[in-house]
Amino acid sequence: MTFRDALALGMAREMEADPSVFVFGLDVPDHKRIFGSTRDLVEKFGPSRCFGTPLCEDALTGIALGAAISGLRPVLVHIRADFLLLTMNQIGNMISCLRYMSGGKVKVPLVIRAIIGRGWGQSAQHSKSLHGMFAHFPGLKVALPSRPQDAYSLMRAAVRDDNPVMIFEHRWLYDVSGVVDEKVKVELGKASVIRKGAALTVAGVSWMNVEAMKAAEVLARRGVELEIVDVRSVAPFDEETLIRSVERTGHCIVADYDWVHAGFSGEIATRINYRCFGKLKKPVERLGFRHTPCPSTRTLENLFYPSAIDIIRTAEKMLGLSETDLAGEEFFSYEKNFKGPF
Amino acid sequence: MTFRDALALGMAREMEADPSVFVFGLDVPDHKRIFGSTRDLVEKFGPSRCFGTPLCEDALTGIALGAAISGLRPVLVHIRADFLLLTMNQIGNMISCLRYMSGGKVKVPLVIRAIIGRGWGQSAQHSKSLHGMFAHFPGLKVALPSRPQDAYSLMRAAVRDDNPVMIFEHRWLYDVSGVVDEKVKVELGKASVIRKGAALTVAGVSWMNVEAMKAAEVLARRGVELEIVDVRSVAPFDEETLIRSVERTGHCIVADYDWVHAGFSGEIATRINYRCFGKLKKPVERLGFRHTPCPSTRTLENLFYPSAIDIIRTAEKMLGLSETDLAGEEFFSYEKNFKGPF
Amino acid sequence: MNSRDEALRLYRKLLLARLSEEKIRELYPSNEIKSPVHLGIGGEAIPVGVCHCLPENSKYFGTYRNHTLYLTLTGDTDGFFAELYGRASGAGGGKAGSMHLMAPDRGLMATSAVVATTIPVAVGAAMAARYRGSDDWVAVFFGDGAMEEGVFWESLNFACLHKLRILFVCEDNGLAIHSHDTTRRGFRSIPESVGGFRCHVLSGDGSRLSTVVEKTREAVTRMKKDSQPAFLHLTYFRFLEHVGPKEDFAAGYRPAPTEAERGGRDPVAIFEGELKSLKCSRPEMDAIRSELAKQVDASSRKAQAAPSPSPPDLLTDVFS
Amino acid sequence: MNSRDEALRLYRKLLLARLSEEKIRELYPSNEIKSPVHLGIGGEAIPVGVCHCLPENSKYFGTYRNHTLYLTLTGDTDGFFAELYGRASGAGGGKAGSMHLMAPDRGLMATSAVVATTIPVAVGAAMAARYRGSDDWVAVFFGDGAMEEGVFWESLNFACLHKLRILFVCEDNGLAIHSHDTTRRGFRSIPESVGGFRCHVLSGDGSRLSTVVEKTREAVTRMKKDSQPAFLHLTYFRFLEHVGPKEDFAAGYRPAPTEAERGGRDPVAIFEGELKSLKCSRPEMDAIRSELAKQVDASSRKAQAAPSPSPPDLLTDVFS
Ligand SMILES: Cc1ncc(C[n+]2csc(CCOP(=O)(O)OP(=O)(O)O)c2C)c(N)n1
Ligand SMILES: Cc1ncc(C[n+]2csc(CCOP(=O)(O)OP(=O)(O)O)c2C)c(N)n1
Ligand SMILES: [Mg+2]
Ligand SMILES: [Mg+2]
Repeated sequence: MTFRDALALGMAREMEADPSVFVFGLDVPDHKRIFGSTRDLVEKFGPSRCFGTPLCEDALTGIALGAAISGLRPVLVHIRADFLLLTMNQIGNMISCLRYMSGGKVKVPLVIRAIIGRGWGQSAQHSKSLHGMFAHFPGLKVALPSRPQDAYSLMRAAVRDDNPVMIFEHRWLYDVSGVVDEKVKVELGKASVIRKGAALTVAGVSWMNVEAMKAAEVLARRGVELEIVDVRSVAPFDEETLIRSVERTGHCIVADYDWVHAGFSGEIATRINYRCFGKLKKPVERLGFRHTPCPSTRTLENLFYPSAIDIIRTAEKMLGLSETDLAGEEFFSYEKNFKGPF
Repeated sequence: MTFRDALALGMAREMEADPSVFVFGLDVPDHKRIFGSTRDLVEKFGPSRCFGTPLCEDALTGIALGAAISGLRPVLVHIRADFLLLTMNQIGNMISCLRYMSGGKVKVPLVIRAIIGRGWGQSAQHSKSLHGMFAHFPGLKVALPSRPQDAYSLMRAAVRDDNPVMIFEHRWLYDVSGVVDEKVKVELGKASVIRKGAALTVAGVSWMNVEAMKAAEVLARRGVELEIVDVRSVAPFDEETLIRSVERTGHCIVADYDWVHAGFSGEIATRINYRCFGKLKKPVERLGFRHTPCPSTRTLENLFYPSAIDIIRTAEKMLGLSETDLAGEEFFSYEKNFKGPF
Repeated sequence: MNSRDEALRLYRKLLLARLSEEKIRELYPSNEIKSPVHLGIGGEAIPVGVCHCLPENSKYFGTYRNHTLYLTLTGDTDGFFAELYGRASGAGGGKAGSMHLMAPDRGLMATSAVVATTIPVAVGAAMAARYRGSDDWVAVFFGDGAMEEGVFWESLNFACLHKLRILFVCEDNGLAIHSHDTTRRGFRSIPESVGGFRCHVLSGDGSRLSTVVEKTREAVTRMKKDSQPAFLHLTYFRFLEHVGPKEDFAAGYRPAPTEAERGGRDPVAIFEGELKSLKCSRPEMDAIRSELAKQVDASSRKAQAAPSPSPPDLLTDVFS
Repeated sequence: MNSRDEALRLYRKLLLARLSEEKIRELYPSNEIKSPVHLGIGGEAIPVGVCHCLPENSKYFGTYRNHTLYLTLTGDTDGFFAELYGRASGAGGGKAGSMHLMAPDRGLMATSAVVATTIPVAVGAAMAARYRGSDDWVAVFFGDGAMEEGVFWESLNFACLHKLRILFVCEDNGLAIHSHDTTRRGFRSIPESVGGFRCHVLSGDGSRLSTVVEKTREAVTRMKKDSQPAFLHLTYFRFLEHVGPKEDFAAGYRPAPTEAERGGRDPVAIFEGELKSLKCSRPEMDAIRSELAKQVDASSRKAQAAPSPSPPDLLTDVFS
């Protein structure tokens, strides 16, 4: 099953189980179905439970909150995470703290989905991640599935949670296929070791797990085994799983899908440095976007984004290895699959 | 001169020097004058250069941008940093990246001032800092003066800068007095060592520098000398000044005025850990808000905020010292000076 | 007003709010109420009148200027004063303060200190009612300044599009802090500004409780007949400073009212006049006043003596 | 239209935009234009007509659907195609892509892919003109969907309050991506929705270049007489999919137009009809067409052959 289908299935199962769940947002029920991720919902559950809206992201976020404190379980969808910037007031000043301000009198069960854009020259306004920014606000949970099983299971956990949960979905992940067992439950707030290895730990966020798997495949051919921890949740953050890994490997690369400066990679690195003080063989390295807005042209875009190659080169440097010859390797395969216009 | 007067003077001097500078925002020219920080501006420069507005923070931010790319130098003022959440779309999707998206064709000289609220039960919606969040966006400069001289000099530097600059001002700092030399220039993006000491470095942000000075005073009585680096700017971030200090002391406490998780403290700590790898005697410690929304009642507020006492206790722990008897000490003196209703 | 009885019930609500806020004015200088207070003196008739006309299970949303709304819906002076004093027994356990008084069990779903933020939340509650097929009503109170925020228009558009059962109640004091409406409005008048939207628009003098009741009833009738939201524009005079317990006419941004003007804009004085014409005697009113004054006094004393939250409380209520 | 000459000048602009976009449609399947393209086919008359009626130094603001606006103001097909191909010689050095074409030296100050974001920016430019005492005019173009965003209302309010010299130009195609106006509007009509604001409101058929010119001139005249902003509501038909080079009537969210309907909504065909009545011959028009086609062709070829930005360019233009 693809990641997009897993998202749709996760929502569908919760909608079947609980009539108070509904899905809404701009263009949610149109024929494109948010890149397919809301497929079949309007047919199965009707237009009162899956509907499109005017362009008013700020109000929609407040509307989700109002519905949530009235006992419903809204799922609000944004086709680009960048549009969340219009909703920060409701998220930061209301959703994240209304329960606290009321002394625990209200409950805020809602889900906000947002897609991280990449592909076809999305440029500066359609490519942000922002997960770290939201992780910063007490009262929010923030998850980033990178595999179909997690897309399905974390979606279900998010809808069932009695608190606000944000889910960030990288656009390229939508075409990733994998086995989805409908019975598998995944708790929010837990990392997952998606590859075992003794040489070096990669803490991967979202799409960077795919890049890390590719890097691991390349390095494994010369006997260097990366361990990959899919962070999956940045709030709450599962420090323990990561620490256990780094305590064994003594090396860590944090591969975030965001700008490095003042981003979530610093939080991860700080915690590792703190807990593994004296046990690290090399300082924790961080990978992320270059510190510029995202350019439009492919040439510069490829320099802007971190990739498997960066992971490989960084690992080699940390481990004191010579540079692997990458001449025959196929990288960026998803980008090649991706075609315009959007 | 007080911090508030220094802010007003900095703006006034730039308004005198350059007729394209103007100051606006909600309630900027009323008789309270944004806690006094816009005093005399409307009298000196008239209502076309210092004016109030309707309640429309999102539009005001776009208006500032439009004025800036038209050759003016707007200074937009927010009486609480929390209201910046209404303006994130213009800041994150336009102001920070318009120059880049245009291929360098436009110039964006503007200043956004925001006050960090504390005092008189401000609670969850009037107490946020958010400096780290803005530091994350390439294309923005973010400064936090903690002394009157910097309030004056950084304000002038910000207004003269050809790029968007945000200035965060802690409400309690307004009453701090200090010498202000009008001729002193301070460059944006530089930290400042505000106290020399050999035992341990405190990297202080905004109000936490005042707390750190108090902690240093207490510890100095037992011969423990703290070095205090006022971070002053989180974007660009002056890593070198801090690293030079920590290389000497081998110990660092990052005292941020914000939530710890996914905040700027992680960025600072990560960079120190990276650069001082193997030279630190103890892992870098971080201080900041407790991970909850800010409560209203004073009792809980005092637990929520980090203070000089936390710095003292953390330093003692790191240095292996017994706990200093704090019985006779006067802490929170500014809070005692602060009276309601706002 | 239909009856003397009904009028007296309303009078009690009006007076409870007034006396509670006068008590705050008295106590505030002690600096023990460590919360900003946005007093509603002059505007009490609006929440009292609107809430009176909506059915039991209605949901309400308000602002930081919420004291009357809270007291009208709950009558709970104990929780009210305890919250102002930041006590564990306060309406929000000390976490709310004056600006975030809520009582979901009495229909007061949310209040907020960020202008206009509860408007879309109220629309969400109205949508939830529709979703569940319930016939709950929703009313949201906001100041005239809130209409300048974009989210007001987004919310109005959404509610009108979906024909939700919601009353938008604009409490128009002509001021946003110290800024006059003339320095903030690019539209001809408040009713005209929303005139193009598919909602019922009504205006009236919000200082007169009987007018508020009449207009709200008219809105309800019209909403029942032609199911569209209603926009209620009610004017009033803010007697005190924007935040805090004092008058501030001396600041010079507006003239002090004459005694006659005061009387003409004081909802309590005006309503007492109406009560007289309903044959309520001064002694009868005085008896109510002294009964309520005792309640307010007792609650405020209790609050002063009540314990603060304990340290572990800081960490609760973040998540469910 | 005042003269044959003027009409031919307008025709060239209209046609340059049309031919450039038809060229994109032709080239896009090669997957070498790696930028989303929001084509304006059907809507060309609006930017062409509005810009024609404002003085030389006017400032313009647009959206992601900005090709006609860019080409009308600059005529620069070289920079246009180079930017679509992500070349160093592109209008934005490869950083902009189709959605952010700007030319401040020709008055095109900003465009944006986030709906409604340039509206307040345009108001800021109008305020700057007032501040400097210049008599520059400002026009901002936005889709009908943008009016649902709160910032539109905030911006309109601010501009009307300050009587700024700005034209708000609503390019109304009745669609936001695939959503029809009926599923998005809680107001009676677009002109009525803004009717309560202190601005001039004019409506017309934006497919007819002569109507656009007439309405814009009327707006200018009224703004000169009674200095208030103007709101220009111009309808048009979007011939293609929201983003991308194709038609998408088969998707089923709207019916395909008949040939007659097409003709009635095609600004180029309509304007050619008007040209005929101004005694412009078909061969004359064909000559213009083939001249412009050559220009477009040459620019697109040049763009394909041009070099990409080099790696250090990634890091420039972040700060001044
Ligand atoms: C979004 C936002 N901007 C600014 C403020 C600061 N502020 C608090 S109250 C107020 C005035 C609001 O006026 P109005 O809505 O008319 O309510 P009133 O106080 O008159 O009841 C302002 C500007 C705020 N709290 N929230
Ligand atoms: C704030 C924001 N929300 C959503 C989107 C996604 N989006 C892109 S174009 C569009 C439709 C806009 O419709 P309209 O303003 O009528 O312009 P048109 O495309 O019809 O020219 C939407 C919803 C966006 N770019 N920005
Ligand atoms: Mg008001
Ligand atoms: Mg449209």
